[in-house]
Amino acid sequence: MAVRAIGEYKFPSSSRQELYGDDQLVHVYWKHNMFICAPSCFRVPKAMPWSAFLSEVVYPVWGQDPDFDPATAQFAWEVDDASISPSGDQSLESLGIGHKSLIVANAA
Amino acid sequence: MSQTTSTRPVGVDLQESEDSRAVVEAIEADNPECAVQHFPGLVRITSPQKLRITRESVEERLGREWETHEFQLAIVSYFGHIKEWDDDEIIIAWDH
Amino acid sequence: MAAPRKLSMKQRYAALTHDLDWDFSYVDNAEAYPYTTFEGIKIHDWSKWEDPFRLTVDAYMKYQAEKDKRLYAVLDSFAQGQGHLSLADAKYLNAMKLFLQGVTPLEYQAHRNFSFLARHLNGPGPRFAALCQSQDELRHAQTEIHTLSNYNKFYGGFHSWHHQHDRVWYLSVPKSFFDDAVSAGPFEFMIAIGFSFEYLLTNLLFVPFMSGASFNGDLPTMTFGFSAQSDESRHMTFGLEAIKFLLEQDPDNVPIVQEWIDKWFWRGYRLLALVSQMLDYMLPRKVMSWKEAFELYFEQQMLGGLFKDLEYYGIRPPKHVQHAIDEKEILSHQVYWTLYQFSFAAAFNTTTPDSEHLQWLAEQYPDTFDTLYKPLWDKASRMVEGGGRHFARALPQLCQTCQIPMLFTEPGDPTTICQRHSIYEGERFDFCSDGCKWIFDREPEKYVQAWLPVHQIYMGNCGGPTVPDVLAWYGLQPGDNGEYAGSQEALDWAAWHTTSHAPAPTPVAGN
Amino acid sequence: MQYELRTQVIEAKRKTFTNLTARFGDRPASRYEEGSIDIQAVTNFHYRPLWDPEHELYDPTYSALRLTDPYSFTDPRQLYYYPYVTARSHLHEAFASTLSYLESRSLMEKLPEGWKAALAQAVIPMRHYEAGAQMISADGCRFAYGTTIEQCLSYASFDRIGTAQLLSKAGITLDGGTDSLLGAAKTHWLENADLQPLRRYVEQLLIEKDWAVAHVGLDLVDQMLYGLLYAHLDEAALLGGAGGYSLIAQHLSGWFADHRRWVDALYKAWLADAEHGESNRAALAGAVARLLPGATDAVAGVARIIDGHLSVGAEDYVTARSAGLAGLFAKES
Repeated sequence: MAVRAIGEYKFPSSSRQELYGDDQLVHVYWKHNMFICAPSCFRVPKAMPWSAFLSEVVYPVWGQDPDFDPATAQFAWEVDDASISPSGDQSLESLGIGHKSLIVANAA
Repeated sequence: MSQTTSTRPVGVDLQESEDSRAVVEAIEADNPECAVQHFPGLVRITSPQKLRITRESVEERLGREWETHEFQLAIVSYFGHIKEWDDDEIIIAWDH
Repeated sequence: MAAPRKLSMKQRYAALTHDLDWDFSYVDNAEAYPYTTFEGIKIHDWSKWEDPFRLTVDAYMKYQAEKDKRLYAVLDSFAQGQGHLSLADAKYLNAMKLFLQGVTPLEYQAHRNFSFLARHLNGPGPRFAALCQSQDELRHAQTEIHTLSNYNKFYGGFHSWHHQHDRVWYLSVPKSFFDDAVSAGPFEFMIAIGFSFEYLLTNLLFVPFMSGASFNGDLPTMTFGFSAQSDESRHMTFGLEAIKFLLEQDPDNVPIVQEWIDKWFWRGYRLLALVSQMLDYMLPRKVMSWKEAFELYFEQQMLGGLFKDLEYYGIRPPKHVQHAIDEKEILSHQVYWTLYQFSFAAAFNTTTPDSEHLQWLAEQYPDTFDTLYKPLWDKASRMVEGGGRHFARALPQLCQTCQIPMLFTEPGDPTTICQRHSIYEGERFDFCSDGCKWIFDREPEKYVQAWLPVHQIYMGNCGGPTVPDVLAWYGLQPGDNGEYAGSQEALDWAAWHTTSHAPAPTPVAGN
Repeated sequence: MQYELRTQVIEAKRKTFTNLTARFGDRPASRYEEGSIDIQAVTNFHYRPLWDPEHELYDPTYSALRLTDPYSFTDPRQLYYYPYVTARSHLHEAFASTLSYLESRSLMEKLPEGWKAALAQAVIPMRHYEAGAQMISADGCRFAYGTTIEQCLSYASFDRIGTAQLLSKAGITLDGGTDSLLGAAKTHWLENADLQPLRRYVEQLLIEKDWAVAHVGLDLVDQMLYGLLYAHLDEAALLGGAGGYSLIAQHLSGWFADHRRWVDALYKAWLADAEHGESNRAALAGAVARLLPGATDAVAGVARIIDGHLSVGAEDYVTARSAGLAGLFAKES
């Protein structure tokens, strides 16, 4: 359904990807970990390798949970409802992770 | 929740104060089926179907003239529909 | 008052309000009232609008002046007598900080937009009612400011409320709610604010809240709250009158109004998530639980009362109401748990509930609290004992519609976060619930514009890239934010209460 | 209840809210200041209005008349809600006392020849003018930029409907307690040829897009009309034995004197603005040039009715007033 307005009502998204240059926003959710109250939002380069994304971006944040140990952590990953099996050097972009994609971690 | 118009309660919350005490007493007298509950700072009166507030009855208890507009100094909230508000009475009821 | 002798209240009211209006003959009606057709609402006879209060300006002035005289007398004596020392506890004021930052600006917005209605509705009856409400809303904004001004002198978190309303992440929730209503046409605004907010939901905001103020020794807030509520009963009448008027004017209005009820119930309910945690977590002395308040003020009075009445017009309860009912056991816990973790970036403090509080929560929420939430607090407490404190380290994902962090769970599954999304013009937008997704999908052109705090921070629009940059841009002062225990506020409170006699509790009406 | 003296005085940490200390320095603020300055949102609006996508929800470009800092204008009366309703409660109470005095002494019935007709046809119909003025001011309340300005417009809007009601009550009194004279006054408003210029003028102000220009247009009429009805005619009443009317008129001229204080202060602020002063002056002068002929015509019609019943030089008064207003906002004024 189109919006009802007086005159043309068309404005760009205030969160569109182009506003972030070569970066994009991604959302990361550790499923069933209620200690972390909500999924996180990060701004990261599209070309960032998966391993750096985990070790530099995601895991430091999850360290807020005192029971989290990055050394032993094992997760099965999904991106936008599809399973992925990332290897460390793959870029986020090549893994199909786009602007505001949702990455879900299922603890093994 | 399968109540009908005749049993669905309406109600009003009034500020607890000296003046509204007379109003509460008047409402109790005019609405024999009503129930009165006390909360911090508040009095809640509910009644099936309909609630009447009459000027005459309030004046009798207050010992002075009382315009129905003055009810606005006491009322905090209500549920139901204000069916009538004139010089002599205020009626809260459901329409349908 | 010199009421004319020969006219009844009804006739006098008509002569002094409706009869002032006339039909324009020198300008086109459509040009004089440009905003009342585009929403698709059909009005055939504006004179059918009823205003049961039949208030005229003289009576309005008389009673409002009397109400404010009483209120300001209380404010003055409270300030003179250092009344703030007789609060239940300084941490009670966290609820009032949120109120001033979050609610007062909405009162003010209502003031402005009811004035829009007081000019742009075609009928003199609703114009006059809207004009009165516009004045009332300004009153509410100002009495709230004046009530809380005294606390601002002694406590943090109050000092920059309007600045913060435009900027701070959690305040974009109430701000976007009201911006949504004000940017809508006049009829939708009437349903959004006049009906859904003022009639359907206002009791959930005000009544328990003001009883809470009373219970916690906050006499000024209780007084302003009840005093404001006496205006609110007029506003509720406006809302109810508005909906009945629209429904009776034309059957084609019914589906439009139904969609607005569906939208604004959910929008308002999501906003009240902030209230749910105030009731269950922020008030040191509890009045009633969110669940209890929701059952009483919403389920019994609205679903059981009002919606039975509206059935007659073909109106059914709001679309996503069952989801709200199902959430009553979990809502406040999820919200406060989130505020607890993010309060380092808020203009209020949070703290771990003590054992008495945990016990109360377990009693109020026997089916959920001990199994789902107590373990979280136990773990948080262990961190505190170990010298730490559980704070979030990253910005949260936000719902595009309600702008609340994505903290709500799947219906029927309280341990999995609910995720919904839509793709609009190639871009993904995220939602916390079916309700918020449905609202976006109806008017994506509107919601893509949302100023989402997290996205704006990442764009560099909020003072800079680091947390201290953002907090400075928010205008936070040291001690405004973070943990309550050991805060400046807690230390002051303790000091103020050890060196002087503990003041006698302020007597509250009803005891 | 137990009283005890608190021995400890607790030092306040702040004198007022941060925005006010930033603006005025570290001093306590008045309730007017706390309740009026910086209250309106200024940035990060979420959605454009569906009914006007060209503008933000609050937008200084709703008018050609602008202030660099909207809070460089404050209400000289320092009215916020509480003193406002208190003052107006007194006004309405005093007006009601006047009416009961007039009724008890049958002063309306004792008005000299011509007065009752002049009031019924020229003064009482102004309740419709006031109702139109209410709408014009309410528009300003919504669209003005900044709380201090819109707050004045908001009270003005309510005042106008209040005045419409005062005039209506006076009409009821003039008629001995019924509303039939009000009905006749409405017919005059709708049909009397001498009132049509005023009605046309008000209706046209209602479609004026710029709220401030509409308000200036209203003020042009106000300055002539209030002067005519509640000062000039009031003096004539005193001289001509129609003291009953004078008792009524005093309330309206008193209100107008109060109203002028903020209107004049706003003109002054517009003209004095460092950045927009010159363009404001041009916009104001333009508005006066465009609107004054219609405004003069409108009030002259009212004056003709009065002159038809009473010889009080009403039209001459309006001509003189209009000439005085013509130079308003001219450069170097």
